[in-house]
Amino acid sequence: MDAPMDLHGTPTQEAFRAEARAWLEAHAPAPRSLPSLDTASGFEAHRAWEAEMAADRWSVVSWPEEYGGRGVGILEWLIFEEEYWKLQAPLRVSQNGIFLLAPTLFEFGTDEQKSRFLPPMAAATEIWCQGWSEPDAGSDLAGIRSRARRSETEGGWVLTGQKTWASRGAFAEWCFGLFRTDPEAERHKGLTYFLIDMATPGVTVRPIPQIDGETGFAELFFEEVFVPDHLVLGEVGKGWNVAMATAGSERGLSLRSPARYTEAANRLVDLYAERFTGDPDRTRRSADAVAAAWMDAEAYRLNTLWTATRVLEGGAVGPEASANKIHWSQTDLAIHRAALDLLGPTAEFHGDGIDAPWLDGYLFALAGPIYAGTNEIQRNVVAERMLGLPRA
Amino acid sequence: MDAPMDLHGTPTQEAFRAEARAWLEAHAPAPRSLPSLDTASGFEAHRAWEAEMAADRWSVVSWPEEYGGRGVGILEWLIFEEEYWKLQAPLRVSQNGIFLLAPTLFEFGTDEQKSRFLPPMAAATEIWCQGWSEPDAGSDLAGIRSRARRSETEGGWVLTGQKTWASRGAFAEWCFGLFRTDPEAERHKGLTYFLIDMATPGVTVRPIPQIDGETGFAELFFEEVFVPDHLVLGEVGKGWNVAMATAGSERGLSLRSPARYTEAANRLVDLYAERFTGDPDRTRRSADAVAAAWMDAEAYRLNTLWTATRVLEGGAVGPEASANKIHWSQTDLAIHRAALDLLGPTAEFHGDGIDAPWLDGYLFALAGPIYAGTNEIQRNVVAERMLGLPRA
Amino acid sequence: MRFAFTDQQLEFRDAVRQVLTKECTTADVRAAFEDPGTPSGRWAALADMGIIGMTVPENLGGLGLSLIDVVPLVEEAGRVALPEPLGLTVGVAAPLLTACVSGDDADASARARTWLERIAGGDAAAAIGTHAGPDVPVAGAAGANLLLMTAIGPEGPVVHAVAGTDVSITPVSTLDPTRRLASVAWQPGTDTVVASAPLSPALLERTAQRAAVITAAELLGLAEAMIDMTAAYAKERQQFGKPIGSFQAIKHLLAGAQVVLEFARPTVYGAAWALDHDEADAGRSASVAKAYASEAALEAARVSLQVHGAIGYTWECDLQLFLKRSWALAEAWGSASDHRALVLESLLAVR
Amino acid sequence: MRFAFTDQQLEFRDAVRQVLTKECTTADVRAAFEDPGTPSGRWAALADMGIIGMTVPENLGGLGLSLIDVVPLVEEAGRVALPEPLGLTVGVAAPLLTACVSGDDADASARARTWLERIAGGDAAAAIGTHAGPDVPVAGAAGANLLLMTAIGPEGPVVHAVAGTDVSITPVSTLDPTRRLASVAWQPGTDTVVASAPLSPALLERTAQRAAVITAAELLGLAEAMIDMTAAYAKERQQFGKPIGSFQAIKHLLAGAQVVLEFARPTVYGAAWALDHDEADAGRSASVAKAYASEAALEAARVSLQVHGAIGYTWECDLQLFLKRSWALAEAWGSASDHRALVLESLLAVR
Repeated sequence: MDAPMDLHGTPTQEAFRAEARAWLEAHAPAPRSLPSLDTASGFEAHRAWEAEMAADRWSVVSWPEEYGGRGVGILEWLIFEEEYWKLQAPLRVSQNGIFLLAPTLFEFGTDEQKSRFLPPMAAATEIWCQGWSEPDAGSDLAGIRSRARRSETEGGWVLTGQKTWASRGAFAEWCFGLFRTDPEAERHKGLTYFLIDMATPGVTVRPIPQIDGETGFAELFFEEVFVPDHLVLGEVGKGWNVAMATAGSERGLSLRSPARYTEAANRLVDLYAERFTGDPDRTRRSADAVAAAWMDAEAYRLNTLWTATRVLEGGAVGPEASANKIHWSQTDLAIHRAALDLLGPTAEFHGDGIDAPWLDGYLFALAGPIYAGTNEIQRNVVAERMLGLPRA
Repeated sequence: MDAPMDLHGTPTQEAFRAEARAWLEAHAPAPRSLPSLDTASGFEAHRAWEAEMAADRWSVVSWPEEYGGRGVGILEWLIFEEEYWKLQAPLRVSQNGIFLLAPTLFEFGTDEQKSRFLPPMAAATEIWCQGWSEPDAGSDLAGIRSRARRSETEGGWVLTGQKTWASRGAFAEWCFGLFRTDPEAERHKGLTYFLIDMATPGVTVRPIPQIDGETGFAELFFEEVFVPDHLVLGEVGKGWNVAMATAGSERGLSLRSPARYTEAANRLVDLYAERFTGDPDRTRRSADAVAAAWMDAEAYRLNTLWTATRVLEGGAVGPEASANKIHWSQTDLAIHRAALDLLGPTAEFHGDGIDAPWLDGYLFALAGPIYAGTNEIQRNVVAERMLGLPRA
Repeated sequence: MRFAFTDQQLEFRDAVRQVLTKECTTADVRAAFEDPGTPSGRWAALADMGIIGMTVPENLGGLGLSLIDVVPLVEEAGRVALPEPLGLTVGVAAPLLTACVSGDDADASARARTWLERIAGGDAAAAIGTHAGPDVPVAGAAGANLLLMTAIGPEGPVVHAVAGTDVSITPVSTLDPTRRLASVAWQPGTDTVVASAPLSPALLERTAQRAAVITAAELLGLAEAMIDMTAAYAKERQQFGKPIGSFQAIKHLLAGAQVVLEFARPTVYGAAWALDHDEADAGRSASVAKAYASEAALEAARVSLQVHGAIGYTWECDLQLFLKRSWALAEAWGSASDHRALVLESLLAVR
Repeated sequence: MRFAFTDQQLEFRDAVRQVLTKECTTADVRAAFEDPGTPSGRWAALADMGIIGMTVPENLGGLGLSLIDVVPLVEEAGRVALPEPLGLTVGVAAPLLTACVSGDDADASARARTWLERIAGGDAAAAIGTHAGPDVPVAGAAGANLLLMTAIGPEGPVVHAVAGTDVSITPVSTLDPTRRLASVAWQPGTDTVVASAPLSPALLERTAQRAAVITAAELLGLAEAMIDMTAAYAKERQQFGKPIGSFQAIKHLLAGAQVVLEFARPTVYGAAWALDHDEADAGRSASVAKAYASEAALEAARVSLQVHGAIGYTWECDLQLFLKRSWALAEAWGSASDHRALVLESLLAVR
């Protein structure tokens, strides 16, 4: 690779940025103007926003045009995200589909599966939730007990079991998840990756009220739920590999775009500047924490560019995805903790007040070291797979 | 216990404080005026200082008068330490003897052993080193392999093996240590606590140069070293319990007196004040860390008083000794890290320069989370014995 | 020198623990979360024990006790996340009113006495707004029937004791609804003055210090409760075929939180004693206590949520009750960094 | 947009690694620790490869390369704890002299050329004292044959290139003797001026930024070396019947250090690129890089010592060579907190 290092966008990239910015400035809802996507009305409001994006092909820019994208690369996706977050545009209600399932579909899906599922996912007419965790399989994901029994006569599988912590599970149309198709096989083996229509008889959803009272996630109960063969993703019995291949190669890069933290970090500096005018002595105490949090976001941005370049040039993302997860979750916490420190007595304000979004953001950030594999598990991965330390 | 809380010294205690202060002011060497106790000449200079203290019965104030003390209680010992450290008087070259071995001797020693060993220990004419760790028994102390073979004919034991990390082992006259007297017994069992004259034939000492080039500790080699029966401390085969009983009840309290950290924390605030005058903007950045470190020392002081009162009223020190170890070692690091941050480019100065003692202190502080049981081991103890979490 | 509670203080604490364990279960706290106005027998039960009036002078129907007597009871209140303003009423409002009694103005003095008698009778739950500017919300204002407020007179701040019925409040939404934060609109009148001559700034400062120490004590209890419930969960929850509490990462998270808590505790007791005895460094001790206790509770909260995992993030899990109170109280009456700044300022002042 | 090294840059790095692995073993570094003046073939070997002159303009015998080309090589120097001032000579001194060449004063320009030719010939090892006041010791001064110093003239700072033989030095004892810190006494004369008109403060600031990035790169290498040697030790050292690296506490210590290092690395590369291209935020990027790399090295040092245990505290253990260099460089050219303050200042300036 002989092109020299260049952190500027090419003219084409900058033209793309300008086009995205113009469209977003014309269309994006004002910051925090939509109700929370963890409420029924907010879910639909967010769906409508994403449909609007999709109509002009801005919902999944890096996908091929045939599926609703613009066929641009990962760097352009990062540029789009920068413009998106600069405007504090809404959280993506279809994030589980477009960021987690879609890369897997692209890698393992049949042409029929891609044609069937990607366009409505891009258009937000079908929203997906994730069916990984179970009450007894959290950090120990390989401990999955939900099972799928073969039905040759019907040409498919009959699913039974329980999934939990399905974000937006209370409202989603489809679910992707792992079920045990070979009850004899041990742990990681004998699992299969299914795509499940939530309207299938036998699926019951129990919303779980979150710590803030909203129903951000749900328990899903499966009682003799029939799933036809064509809704198996990848090979039967290889579900673990299907799920993990994508986790390793793409998830670390696409789950949390750096622009999100860059935006929050810049708002933190704004907050500092604003408070400093009122009370320089008190604010000055937070200076180090504010700078450190901003730098964490900046390092995440640079590291993502670094990784993206490597991926574009044929490299793979391995256990660095775990380092990534640890870093962005800590960054998010550092940003919000610093903000609450700046707010002081108004930090506890909740609801619609001007200071309230920082507390909401803190609550969300606190979940970061837990979901998508706890940071304890990620540290094990870093130690074992990056540094070669022995398993226990 | 119906006496109300009272953090002031009684008139008797304050009189004791005044007497101690007066003596120390008249006699104590100026701060850092003695060469390092990890050098041969420094060792002897420190010995001379302690002999001077002993001559006026100030070396071990809490011991009974018959052994060279003043028979005062633990609170008075804390008062003495406060006055001692306020003057930045020298580190105690006999610390392993007076703080680690002596409590064990008081609890398990025969009258003969006490009469034989305590007075010269108090007078610093006999200085002790510790023989716990072995090359393969560090954190896993119960993995001790050095052994003692019974010799009925001679009426004693024949010791063979290797000990390491014996602080001041290069210069000490005596050594206390654990040896395996029952090779069949497992791990914690079958160990015996010996008192060993370093002049006994078969003892070889190899000084270990420390990171700073000084010979702070030594490896001890034992080849068929004869130790008579009257130099066994406690019961044969009960060495682990003898060693640990004291570790649990006293060590947490007496190994590191709070006054030492209070003094360092106050010097840190002095350094801050001095630098602030020169460069308020730069210094202000360290304010939070300086305050936090000072508070850590203050909390340690209060917690020690709290524990001392409990012990005086018949209570015991259990696994809190481990919490204590974690806290003081972190406190020491926090103080010195904050100081080096204040110094900036002169932090690396070594030797006799005015800023150099902070770097020396930092080096010493870095060892804190390692010696006397690593902080990882101590956290296991806190989790298992204070919070009841299951062993792995 | 003796740094320990008396047997009497410990018996009192144990009695309060017994009552609160019965009267303030997590289901009760949850009910208060759903509706902070839910009536309960808790306040009356504590009043019956003499707790509410414990710091009121004996001649006004109280027990004439001190902050150091209150602190262990407030710790118990924290352990059960008691929704009522026990600490602020007993540890802050009553002592402030007691100081007002000795003023020169007989009317003001009489008013202070009357309020103290009502507190002793268990009839007044206080909110402290003495340090709040006109637009700053006051914690507990929405439920209080006694609000202590200051108005700036020509000679300085004058303290008023205002009945809950005489103020107009605008509630502020907070994460923990039992905080009952509200902006308070009120009209200073001659009939609410409890200290007609302006109180010395030192006394108001002392009030803030008492509030800091009381809040610190509550944070100790909250931290202990979170660590306890998390250790219990870690013993029970199985992953990879064993309790998660047997993993070293989980052990070390909890051990770290426990160590901070252990060292926070004596700083709070020491500060209460120092305030009771007007020690020269009492204000600094109060700041050390609040800073340490805030850090202890924030660390316990962080670790507890992390060890619970997703479960801890649900409304169903009792942990949320303690988390939310901890996050609020960690910032109330000065955050950890506010108080560290005060500590350093005070250390430099004597140099 | 492309954020990666070129194949050529990587090949150069690999070649340097190969040479340094052979020419700069820990035994060699140890020898330099014992006597920092110990002659070695390392500098000559690097000069033979063209490394020493790589940033000297091509018409003066160099390769005309940029900071981004130097950074990966300085990282390699950090990995082996190279005692010589490779980074400061190649990444800081040569670019500063190159800037002087284009000045109006032909004599000064000629002097700068001469020094650049000497650097290209491998004949000059530089120390940078441009930011040191008269009493502030300069790193590397004791071994340098070229010292870049500033004297304040009537119009501002003027840069002098002084031969090692023309200064009088007073060594300062530091923990890492290869730092060769010394106070420098010298006489500014017309024959040492390399920029007769005062250099713009911006160029001196840029020099400090280059030094910060070069030092950051060295810290990356040091951190990586410490983590690697500690992971190797943790695999081998047995306690409780298994390698200590299988304990979660040890894993998580090392994983934490590794994560900081991973994220420090691109900040250093990004800053080097920004300086090369005179980006508007280049100074801020340099500060981000130095702050991050300092933290990464300090954390790697702390964790490495903790995992090694007592062994790491001995003179015999090679870890000490890396610890001491890390502690020194973490503070050199601005500590982490110095640079965080600069970052915030720069962020606020554009608001």
